[in-house]
Amino acid sequence: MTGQTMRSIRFFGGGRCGALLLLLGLALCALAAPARADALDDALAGFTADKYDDTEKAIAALVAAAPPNGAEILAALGSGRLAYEPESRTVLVRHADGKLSLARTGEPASAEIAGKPLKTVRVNNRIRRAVEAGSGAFALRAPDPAKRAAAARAVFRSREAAALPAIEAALAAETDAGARAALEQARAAIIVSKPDAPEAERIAAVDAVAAAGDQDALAILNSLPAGSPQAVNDAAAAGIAKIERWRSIANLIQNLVYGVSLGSVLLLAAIGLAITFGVMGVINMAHGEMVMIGAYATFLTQNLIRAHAPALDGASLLIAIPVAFLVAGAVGVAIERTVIRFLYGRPLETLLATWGVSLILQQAVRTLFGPSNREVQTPDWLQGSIEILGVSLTLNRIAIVLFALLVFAGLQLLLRRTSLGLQVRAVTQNRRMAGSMGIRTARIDALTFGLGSGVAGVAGVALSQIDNVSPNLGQGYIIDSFLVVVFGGVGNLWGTLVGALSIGVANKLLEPWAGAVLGKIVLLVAIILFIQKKPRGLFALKGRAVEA
Amino acid sequence: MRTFLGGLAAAGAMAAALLTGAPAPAAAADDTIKVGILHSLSGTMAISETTLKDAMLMLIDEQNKKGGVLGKKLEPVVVDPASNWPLFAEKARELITKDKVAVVFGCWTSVSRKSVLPVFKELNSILFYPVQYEGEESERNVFYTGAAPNQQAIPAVDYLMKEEEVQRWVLAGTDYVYPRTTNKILEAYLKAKGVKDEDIMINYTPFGHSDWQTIVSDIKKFGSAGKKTAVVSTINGDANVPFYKELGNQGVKATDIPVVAFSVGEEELAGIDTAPLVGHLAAWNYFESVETPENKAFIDQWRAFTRNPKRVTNDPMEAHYIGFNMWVKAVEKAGTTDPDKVIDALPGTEQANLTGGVSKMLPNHHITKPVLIGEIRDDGQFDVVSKTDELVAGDAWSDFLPGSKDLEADWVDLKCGNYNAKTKKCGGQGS
Amino acid sequence: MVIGGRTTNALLYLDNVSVTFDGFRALNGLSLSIDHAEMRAIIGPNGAGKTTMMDVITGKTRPNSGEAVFEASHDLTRLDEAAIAELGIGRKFQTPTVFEMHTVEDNILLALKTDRRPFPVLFSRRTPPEKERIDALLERVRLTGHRHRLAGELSHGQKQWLEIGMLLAQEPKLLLVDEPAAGMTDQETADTADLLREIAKTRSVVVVEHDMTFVRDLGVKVTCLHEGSVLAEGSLDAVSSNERVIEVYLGR
Amino acid sequence: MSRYRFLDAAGLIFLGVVLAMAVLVPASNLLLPPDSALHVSDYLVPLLGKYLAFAMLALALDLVWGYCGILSLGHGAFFALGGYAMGMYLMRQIGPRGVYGNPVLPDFMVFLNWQELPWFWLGFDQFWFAALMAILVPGALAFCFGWFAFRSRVTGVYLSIITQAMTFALMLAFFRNDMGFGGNNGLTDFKEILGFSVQAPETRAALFAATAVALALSYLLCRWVVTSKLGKVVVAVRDAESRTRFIGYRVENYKLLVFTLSAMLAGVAGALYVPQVGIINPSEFAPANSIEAVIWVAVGGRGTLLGAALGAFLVNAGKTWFTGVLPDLWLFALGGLFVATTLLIPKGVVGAVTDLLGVRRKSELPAAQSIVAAAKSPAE
Repeated sequence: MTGQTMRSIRFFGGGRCGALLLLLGLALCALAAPARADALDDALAGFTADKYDDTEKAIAALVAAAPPNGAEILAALGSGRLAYEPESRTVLVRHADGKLSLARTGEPASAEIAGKPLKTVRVNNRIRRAVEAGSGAFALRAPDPAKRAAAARAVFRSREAAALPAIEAALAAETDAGARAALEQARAAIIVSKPDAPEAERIAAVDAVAAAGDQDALAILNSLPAGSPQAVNDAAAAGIAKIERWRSIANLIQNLVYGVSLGSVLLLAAIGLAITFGVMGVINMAHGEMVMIGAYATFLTQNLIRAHAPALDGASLLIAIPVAFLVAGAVGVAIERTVIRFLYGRPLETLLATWGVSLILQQAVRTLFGPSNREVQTPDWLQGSIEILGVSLTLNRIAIVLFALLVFAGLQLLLRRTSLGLQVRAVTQNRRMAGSMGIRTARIDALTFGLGSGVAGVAGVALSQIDNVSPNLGQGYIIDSFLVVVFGGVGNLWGTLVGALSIGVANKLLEPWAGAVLGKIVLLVAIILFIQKKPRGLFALKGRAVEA
Repeated sequence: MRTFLGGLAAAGAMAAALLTGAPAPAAAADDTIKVGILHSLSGTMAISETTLKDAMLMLIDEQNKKGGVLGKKLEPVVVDPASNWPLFAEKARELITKDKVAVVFGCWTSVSRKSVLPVFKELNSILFYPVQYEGEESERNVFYTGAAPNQQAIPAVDYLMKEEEVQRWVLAGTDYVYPRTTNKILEAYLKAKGVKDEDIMINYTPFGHSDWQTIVSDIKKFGSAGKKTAVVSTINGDANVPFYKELGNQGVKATDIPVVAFSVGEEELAGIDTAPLVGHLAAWNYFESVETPENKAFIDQWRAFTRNPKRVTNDPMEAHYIGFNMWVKAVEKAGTTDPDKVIDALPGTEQANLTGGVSKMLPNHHITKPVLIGEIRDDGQFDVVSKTDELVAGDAWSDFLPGSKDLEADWVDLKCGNYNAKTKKCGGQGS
Repeated sequence: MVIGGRTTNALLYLDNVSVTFDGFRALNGLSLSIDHAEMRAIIGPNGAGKTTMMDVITGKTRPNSGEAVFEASHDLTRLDEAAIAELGIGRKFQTPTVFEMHTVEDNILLALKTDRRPFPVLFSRRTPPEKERIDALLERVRLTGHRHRLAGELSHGQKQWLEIGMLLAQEPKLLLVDEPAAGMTDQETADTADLLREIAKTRSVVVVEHDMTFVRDLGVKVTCLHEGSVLAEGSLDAVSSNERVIEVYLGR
Repeated sequence: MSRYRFLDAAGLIFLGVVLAMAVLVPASNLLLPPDSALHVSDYLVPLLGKYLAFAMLALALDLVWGYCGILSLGHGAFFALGGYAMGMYLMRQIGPRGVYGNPVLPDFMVFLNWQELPWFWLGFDQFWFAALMAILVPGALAFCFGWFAFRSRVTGVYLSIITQAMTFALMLAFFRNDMGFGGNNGLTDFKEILGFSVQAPETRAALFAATAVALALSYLLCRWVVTSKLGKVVVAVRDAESRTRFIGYRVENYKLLVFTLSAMLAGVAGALYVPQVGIINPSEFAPANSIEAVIWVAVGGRGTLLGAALGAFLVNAGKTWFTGVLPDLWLFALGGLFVATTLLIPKGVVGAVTDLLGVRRKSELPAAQSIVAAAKSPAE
């Protein structure tokens, strides 16, 4: 289970909805009581009133009535699948497959009812919170210990005193060690803030809360009720100091992680340029547009798959990788053959021509796909985040870091270990010599440019996950890409890697201190100064060859 | 020596071509009324503005089917100011002096409006500005059909206070004038409501900001202090997609920390997978999902016109719809397209909006609008969760800013855009 | 001046100079001394360090260790190219490098020994003595007839001569000449040797050359470099009969 | 071959055309009735004025790129700084006529609740001071930047990229509202310059004439520089930098001088641009703007001052034309123009025309070269 889902299961909704929570608290206390049939009818009737207040009360009543399919009804409500037939006021659960069942009994709905016009029970955030709180009530009794632990953690964060009896009851019955620990922390969180608890018990509870060590624990200890005994306050202060020491380390780690993640985005964006510009010497201002083409290829692939092979939907992003490579690569080869090959040895003119190409490509995409953003979906396996020691890592960022490194490694292998790579290096180092040795230099030029463009396209697949897929996508990355390549040292892939990561980390370390804008400015100035110090970048080629 | 003669000759030819002007059929000018459309079709703002150009073309087309205005057909003149602010001024001048348009519908960003303002004043023409903006302005030649801050931001905050019981606020915006003003107004408003300094966090990011990791995690931290927290987002355009993607990925759910946005509409959501964003809010004066016969007709017309059954509508489009129809009525009332007469005829003009009310042009050149709060649905549309009972009158000068609380705009009686109610003089704060 | 424990009155004095590029030792404890009005030929296989040595003398490359002293008082390792040029060291590159977009005349004009600071240059006008100098130099490098042509239009040999003319225009005390005979016809080669011999009457000249005929024509003391240090030094006959020289260079 | 003479025939024609424009355009605008065929409309005057300011920027850029080989992708920054200096003066001239009516503070400061004018705004109520700053600030920035960059021998693409980083950093900085330059909205809503309304046709005409004269003077200045001995050194630096160094020229000082001079010219161009377009804001610092300026020079012909000015005029006229006539497709036209220029006429319009005339002349007069040479000698 991811940290994110744990967070989202809110018990008692932050403790701010007084009346409702009291109701829920009572409902929890009355868990043992048998469900009465008329109570359930009353609860369901509340859903048909089409008012948020009534819906909210109905949720509380439903929890109190605790029917066997209560969790299912709440889940349906939360995801907008709970409907009712206005005339007979029958409440129905619409299942994911479109089938209807009666909320009252869980039996399939008759065709007669299903045929009538149905209204969906409307939901807003307040209702959603109530649904989550209600689900929490069911979850404390759930058969899955992880769910029970999650529910307990939600109580920990809400520290709603009304839940104490329910927690203690659950503790008495709990057998699973993990869930038990969570329940005990939840109990401690309540006791800490409970003015009438014995002092010794409160101090022990403070220690238990401090042991949790996260942001929520800090919030609990920071908001002790006024007039708590001195000893409790002292213990809390010690706990806060301890947590904050750890938080400052965790923050640093978090920023480093963010930096690596930003760095890998920069690496992806720049690595294609490291080939077209770094290796071939083409100042390719249309590089960003190759990234954009890759992103649009992803969009198209996803749509095609959704329309024609829905079974592959989850893998559409993976399928998009080769597609984006080929599409962007093909565009790259076309550009090389029609424009760039006439301009070798005139690097500054390639700048102008490729700038023109980039304008044309942008406008072409705008004409084809329209100027607005296109939606590229994030597959389920890339959603959410995991939390390790208070440092949260989002899955898609982790995926991008790994993907960037993979692309880098692949490219290194290609250039170092294959005959194509050898030919590429031969041509870029000494075109005439390579030509006289029988290498078809024109073909290699086209392939190399295609390779760089293709890699840029692959970067587009990744960037479609975190940024706009719009005709302007590439523009946002072109300056950063050039800076990365130049900072790392032209012609050196390792330089690009180190350059991208160090710029990313530096940016993220500066950001909390200077703010996003000033941080970026400071970084740009630092890079400018660095280039003065080492005019050929981090990993400069040395010796006579450079002068040629 | 004679080498450069050819070049100069070419320049001369080019200049001559320019002087003779675009192929504007001078003869046609008599039997049509020209309507200028000044929206960026390229550059960074094309993403938002192109739709408005299409909307205007549709509205003009419809009007022509109804017989045009004053017995003449309307002729749209489209130019591309290319998201380049000085170019906006240049193109405005071109529309007014060269194409002789009777009215211009255009601009999106505040800076583009500020850039064209002197041109409209100098050449005495009319601009309809359809986007929600920061207020603090009322000009004789401009009609503001988008929301002023009191028609969007304040009702949204009220809703969050009441419905979501929010006590702690993150005001996150792009660093430009609209978010700065809106946040200033909101800060004053929240403090007036008893919110403490430490419960307000203000954050500005540059345009097109794409790496939101740090800020979203800061918001999470700020929101875990035990009080219900909400984010009021005035983040602009392009930066929203990565912002929402990061929110979704870091698991900030609407039930934990709701985000209410003033610049995110159906068009922006079209580029995002909205499933993780369900429940986040937006405040507008129009949502596509509003069920009224007028809106249904409008949507059908739009989809037919664009030949795209999935094309969405949005708030600024409705603003143009209202503004255009008001202009048509005012021209018919004045019996001429003469700017002075139309400017005088516009205040008081009423036009049914698409959400079931009747908007009215006020003497301060703003209009009355309903305020709607919508929650994002998983299909990229909004569920309207709140709607003001009555239409809210647009306020050019905010009551919550020290510099402008004494100012009033009234172009009917006072003939002044910045009348000082204290000094009883036209001309701002005075000295 | 006392260097390395002994007094020298040589024009150029290199002592134990080492240069390393990425672990590759281009110069390895090189020591060399050139006297006033001496002509010296430097030979050696590719990679022996000939060009790097010139780079050190002209300030393009900073040695990792060792000394380079000019006129017994100027530490060349602390000066930049322009300062060294102003001291009176001129350099001709391996491939002729002239200002191709300028006329032959302007190439010489730019090289004339004058104030090199930007503002004086901006306001300078050509004086009659300068014109005479240019005329004389053009005559000497046999380019008078081409004075208004662009340098880029000249033949290879003419460019080599123009470059030598530019060197002379600087009025240097020491000329470093890198393969002046490369790509020349036999006649041109012989003429070049004559020219250099004549120059060496008043100035010191260091010639790096592969062409043994040319070196023989010059008839001067020869230094053979190998792997960044001096392998042998003496008359051409003495050096070319040195076994190690034969082994590493001539023999192959 | 005419490059070495201070003023050749083409240069004289150019000056003649520019100065004639300086007189005729305002005269035609002010004196002729609007329905006259020769009337230059109120719309065209500031538009042409803008082209002329861009032509000045192109001249400045050609000086560093065409003659010194420094491809600056950040010249827009100098242009914008000059523009801001002028914009600040114009803001101060608004006085109490702003919407808030504050006699000292510009509107955007009132609205940000600033209580007093920041120190760097002091003095900008004086025209002479603003004019001086429009030259000195870009010059100082170029000097500092160049001093570091040229001494460290940052060259070629590396230099281009860091100039781009420079203008990008400045753009981000000026976007910040806290900087005190009006943030994204920049400076606008100008009222008066030297006591004359900026909207009045007479002021417009005068500004146009001033820009034309400034362009002519810049041309003369650039021409004087490139035909001086320093100009020859600079070309030598462009073509063979280390050769120049080895004959004793401190290359970095030459580059610094030319770069700073060029930045100052760009600043003046920016200062003339702002009152004519009526707004200055941070997007002028956008790297794309600087790249576009490079493209004007390339289209017109690099290393020919005339070509740079002509290119700026042509490309911008084309842009004005296309954005009006082909609003949806104009980027294709513009992009295609850049590609075609680099592929088909690598020397730009002026270079192509020169070649064309050269070829024709050769076929007509086989001995042309010697005639040209003979004609040239006495002049020198």
